[in-house]
Amino acid sequence: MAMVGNLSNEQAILAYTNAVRARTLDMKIISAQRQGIIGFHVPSQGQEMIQIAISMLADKEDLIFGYYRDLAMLLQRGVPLSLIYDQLLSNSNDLQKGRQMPDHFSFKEFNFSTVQSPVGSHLPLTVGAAYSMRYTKKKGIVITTFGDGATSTSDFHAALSMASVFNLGVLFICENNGWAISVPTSKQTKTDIYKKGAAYGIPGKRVDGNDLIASLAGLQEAFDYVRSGKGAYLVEALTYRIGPHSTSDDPKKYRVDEITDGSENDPIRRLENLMLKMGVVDSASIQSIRAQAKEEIDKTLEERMSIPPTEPSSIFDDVYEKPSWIQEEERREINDSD
Amino acid sequence: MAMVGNLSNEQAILAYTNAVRARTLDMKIISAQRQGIIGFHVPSQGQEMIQIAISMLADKEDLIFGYYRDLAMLLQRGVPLSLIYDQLLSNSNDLQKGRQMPDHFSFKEFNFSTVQSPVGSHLPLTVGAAYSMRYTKKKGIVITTFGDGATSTSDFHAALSMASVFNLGVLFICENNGWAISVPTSKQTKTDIYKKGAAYGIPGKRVDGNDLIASLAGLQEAFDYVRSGKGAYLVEALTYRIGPHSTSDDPKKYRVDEITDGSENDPIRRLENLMLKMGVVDSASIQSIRAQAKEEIDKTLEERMSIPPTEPSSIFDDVYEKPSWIQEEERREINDSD
Amino acid sequence: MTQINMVQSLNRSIDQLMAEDERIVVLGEDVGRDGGVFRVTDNLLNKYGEERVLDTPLNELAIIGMATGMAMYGLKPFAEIQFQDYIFPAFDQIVNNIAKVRYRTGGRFNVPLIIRTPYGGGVRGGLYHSQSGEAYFAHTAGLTVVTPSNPYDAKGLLVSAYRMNDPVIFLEPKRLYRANKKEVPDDLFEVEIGKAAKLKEGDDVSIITYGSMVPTVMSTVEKNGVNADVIDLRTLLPMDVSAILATAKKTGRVVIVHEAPRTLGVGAEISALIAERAIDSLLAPIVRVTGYDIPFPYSHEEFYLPDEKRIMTAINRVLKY
Amino acid sequence: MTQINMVQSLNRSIDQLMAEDERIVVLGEDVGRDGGVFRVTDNLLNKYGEERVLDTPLNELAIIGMATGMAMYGLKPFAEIQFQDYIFPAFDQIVNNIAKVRYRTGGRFNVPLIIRTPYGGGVRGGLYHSQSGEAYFAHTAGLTVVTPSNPYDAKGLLVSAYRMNDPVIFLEPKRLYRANKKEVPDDLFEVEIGKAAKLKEGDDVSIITYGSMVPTVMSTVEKNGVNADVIDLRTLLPMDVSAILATAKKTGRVVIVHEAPRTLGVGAEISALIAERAIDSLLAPIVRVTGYDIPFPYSHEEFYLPDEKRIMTAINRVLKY
Ligand SMILES: Cc1ncc(C[n+]2csc(CCOP(=O)(O)OP(=O)(O)O)c2C)c(N)n1
Ligand SMILES: Cc1ncc(C[n+]2csc(CCOP(=O)(O)OP(=O)(O)O)c2C)c(N)n1
Ligand SMILES: [Mg+2]
Ligand SMILES: [Mg+2]
Repeated sequence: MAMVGNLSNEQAILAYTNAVRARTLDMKIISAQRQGIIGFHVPSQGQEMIQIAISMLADKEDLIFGYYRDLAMLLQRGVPLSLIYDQLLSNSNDLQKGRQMPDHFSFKEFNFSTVQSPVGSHLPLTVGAAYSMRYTKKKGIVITTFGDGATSTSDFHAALSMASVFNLGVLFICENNGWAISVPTSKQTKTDIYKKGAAYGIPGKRVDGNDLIASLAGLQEAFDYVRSGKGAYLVEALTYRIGPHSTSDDPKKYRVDEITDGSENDPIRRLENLMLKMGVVDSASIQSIRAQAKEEIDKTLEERMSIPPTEPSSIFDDVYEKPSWIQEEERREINDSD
Repeated sequence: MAMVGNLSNEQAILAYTNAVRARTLDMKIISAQRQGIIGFHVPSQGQEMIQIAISMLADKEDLIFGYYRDLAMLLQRGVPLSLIYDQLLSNSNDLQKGRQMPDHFSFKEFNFSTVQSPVGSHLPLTVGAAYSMRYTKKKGIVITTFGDGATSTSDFHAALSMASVFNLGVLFICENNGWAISVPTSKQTKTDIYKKGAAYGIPGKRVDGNDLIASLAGLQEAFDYVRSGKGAYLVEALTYRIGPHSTSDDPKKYRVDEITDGSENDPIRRLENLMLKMGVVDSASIQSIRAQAKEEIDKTLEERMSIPPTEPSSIFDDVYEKPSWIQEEERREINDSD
Repeated sequence: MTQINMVQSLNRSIDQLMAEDERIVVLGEDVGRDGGVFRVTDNLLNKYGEERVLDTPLNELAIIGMATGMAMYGLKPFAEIQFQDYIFPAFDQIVNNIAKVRYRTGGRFNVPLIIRTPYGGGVRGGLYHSQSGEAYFAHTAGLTVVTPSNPYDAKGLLVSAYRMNDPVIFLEPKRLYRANKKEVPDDLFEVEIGKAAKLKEGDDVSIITYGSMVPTVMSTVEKNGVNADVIDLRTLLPMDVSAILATAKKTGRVVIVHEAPRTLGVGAEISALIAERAIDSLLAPIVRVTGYDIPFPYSHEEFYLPDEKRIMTAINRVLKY
Repeated sequence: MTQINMVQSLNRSIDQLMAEDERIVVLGEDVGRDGGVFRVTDNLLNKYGEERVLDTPLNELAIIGMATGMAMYGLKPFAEIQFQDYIFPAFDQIVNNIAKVRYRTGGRFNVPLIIRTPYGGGVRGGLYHSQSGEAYFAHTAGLTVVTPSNPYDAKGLLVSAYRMNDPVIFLEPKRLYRANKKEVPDDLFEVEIGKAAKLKEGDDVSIITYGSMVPTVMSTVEKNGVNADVIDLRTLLPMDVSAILATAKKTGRVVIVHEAPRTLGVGAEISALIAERAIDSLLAPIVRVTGYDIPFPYSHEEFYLPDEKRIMTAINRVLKY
């Protein structure tokens, strides 16, 4: 039986479960950060629904260029919690060998590209990837996410311009969470973000990114458009950053919170209420989903914390395929000093 | 008596005269370039009408950030031919001391800022200048011109974004001449250039830049809008680059000319025909305007050619207000080697 | 006169200058309400209003380009780039406009602009919050590049930068923002641009450094009782060649310390100046102790950053040579 | 085997490689119909079609960013930047993405991309068509930087760059594009990246140079009968330190010649490497003959560019020392 539209009960429960897992994980990371176990974090709280909707609609072969705040998207896409922790802890099991700050993920096997810090700078890469996929006749489209602040960058302009001129299948999704650190969207731009495609002949649409059902419905149209080969599409998902910008940020300096964790307008709470109303779940199963999430998240961190860090001398690897004499010489300096 | 609308006969004749002067000058520069008298040239042929219209509507206190192809605009604004030649010849009378390639003008006294080669890179400066004018309560608006190619640059995006967010009085005018060297506008962008303001909430308008009357009428609206303090405005003036991109370019590699010098669709010829039809001029006065232009342009070049070049050691000036020890030392090297 | 840290010193200096000179506007990401992510512009918005303290959209090219236009037309902008790692989107404006406007207009226009930006590692910021890119700027004629190593110089250099009529890249070693306090006079005073500081007189070896590495160098020589001449360059373009040559000639043994990667780091120019002008005084190789030629790693940054041990190894090497 | 100039050599090499490897796509401004403003990509559009030869909009960030995405996902892009002076809008992509993708992903992604761009003066191009920006790239770990000085090396280095799985900045000295012809084998061959060429054996002085200055250095030593060791670096990152040290140790007198400004130009690193590793062999100061520390002027570029006279003055200075 479908909960709403095409959404089956199982799908809804899975989405809800992953949203809860993401929220619980996020909280856990923040407390681990406070204890010095994890170095830094960019919370994803509040943005779970649009992220989960994206993962629900994306095929395996679709290539996702996410950004640093896409935790829920990764969980829904099936990335194991352990791998996520390994990156956050930058231990020796981290696929990226501890090279990046927490939340800068890359999961090649899940067709999730690579996150970097400079805002927007992944966007021009998406059009190149889309070009490559078309050229090599690979299945799938390219999907990319970014914040409202990112729409001001030159990279955003460059990417939309190229996608349009070369008619590339890139689905641009702005997670407009209202803020770029302390700068509200109203100071970032004087126009609606979904209308920015007009400068390139790229159609756009706004969706309520805090509502799973609305996100799915709105995104479906965008996915269909891009999949049909018509070209790029720009979605603006209205959402809200519940937490601080990062663990280094103090939002009290610049705003009054509009949505808080667990409040009636919290997107997870909204889905929960809907599911309860529709009788898809009862409060016991909600309790159990939450408890299971907590247990998994606590236990897995415990477990991953025992994995040792990388070797210091590994910092000289991967600058090039083969280190030059410079890296080799510098590596010897570290080794000699041991 | 007005020729058309508000345009008096005198104004029309002056505009025509300056268009003819610009065209004649352009031809002269090309032949001087072939003879090695002038190093390089970016012809303005075909784009005279929109440029002249801009200068007719711009007040003295309006600040113009032009680009490298705005010869007719400068003549109409009243810049003396001699100063223009001095720059083209980079002689010791050149206000910029021979530092830039030909056509990279700066005429502070005429509120014409400074032209540089990197396409579009003047655009972000215009919003800063507009900010400064508002802040210091100076009269006037900022007007800037650029090519169709420039609308793809990151600088264009940055400038429109800032102009919009800070509500700055910048009139952006794209001289869409159909080509960016060998790349036709259709490959530059899939949308109409005047619509690109939509991404920033900046209104836009297309004008026939090859028709003086249409240019004036279209521009008037844009000037009024910006002067009223409502913010920025984007005009796309459709025009055509009659000549090659530059004296180093061979357009036969990539296009068939659509308008040629003196053809029926040549913008100067169009104005001439209109003025003849309206009885504003007769063919004798046309002849005399042309002859006078030719004489002035030939004579002035002759005259300016006798001005000596700058001193070689002057290349060390103006890197800083006061040269550092590095420039002083390097200057001595040149001086010692004399 | 109070004991303050570098953030406080910069904040007060900007405040003081803004109070004196209406032409000063501050612009950048989060410089207003938030007071800058490091709080260098704290409270300026309250004091001077939105016309003078501009929270900008997220585009460094736009910030620097707009600031350039402001500077050319009568204002004195203090632009902030949130991390030096994020200045590169504006690199074209910096290299092709800012550094060349005075030159290309024959001196008829100039760009009296200060670009402030925190740089360097030591805050566990990984590849994109730790870079030391000073060499990119110091190679660019037309720019002036300074970096203070303490709260006093921070004020003095900022005041000097403010009084220049040319663009200044003002690099703030973020690791030292709150690392120590120093007495800083309340009045405005200058630290001369282009002039190095002699932090310690010594005869056996010269250590030339700047910015973020200064405290590490000082603690190394103090703890180990090294009889060293220690130079804090303070200005990286133009470098104080007299101070560099004088110390090289005095001791004949030179160690250069900086955090940026070695290859074509600022140390290369220091070394080349000495090899060109004081070769006969040298008693030992000129040794560079620097960051490695790799992107700045998130893990093991303590290995990346020159520390007392690496500096001491280099000192011993030239002393024993 | 035919006598061809550098433009022809590059054009044929790209053509040959494209014929062999479908992953290669060429992109840039005017590279298609126009064949590039210097004609390096002439006729490739006709031969390989619009899917493989892309005339792009005017945005260098877009060109390089798109090429990076192509390279990460299976293609082998040859991106052209029309003049090196115009590469700076893409500098963030180059420094923060291209140079760091392999590193930041622990080697799981790489960027096998070639960025070709003409550089240097001598064509009366003024500030914006003459820059020699190699030091900006050579300071950036993760990049490989090469520059050929003749048609033969142009092909060999391009083939080697093509076979690398990492990004290469391929700097083409535009002044030498058509300056001379050389026999270039028709088959594909490599010139090893990281290895300098010894152009002339000699005992009295070492001249280390590269790219655009090589012919000027050669004519200087030939005309003046200088008994010089002449090194053409060919690769600027990583530099051939063995070749540099070997020649310095052999002659004890080193002159470095390049066209870029002196301060923190590539010569600074060459000098620093010698001062660090071969100091005892030096019989004279290490002298740099370079472009000046000013924006590249339109007038008087003949004074700006190192010429035979300036090079000879430096040679005489170290010989007489
Ligand atoms: C090019 C660049 N400039 C500045 C920063 C510093 N910074 C990090 S996140 C951020 C705000 C981003 O806002 P937005 O794009 O809306 O994403 P959000 O963090 O809200 O999800 C800023 C300014 C950066 N990372 N990159
Ligand atoms: C940033 C930059 N990239 C490339 C160039 C080389 N270039 C000079 S003019 C030009 C085309 C400009 O076209 P458009 O903006 O339409 O102006 P037009 O020349 O047609 O008037 C190009 C690519 C440049 N000057 N600057
Ligand atoms: Mg946001
Ligand atoms: Mg054009």
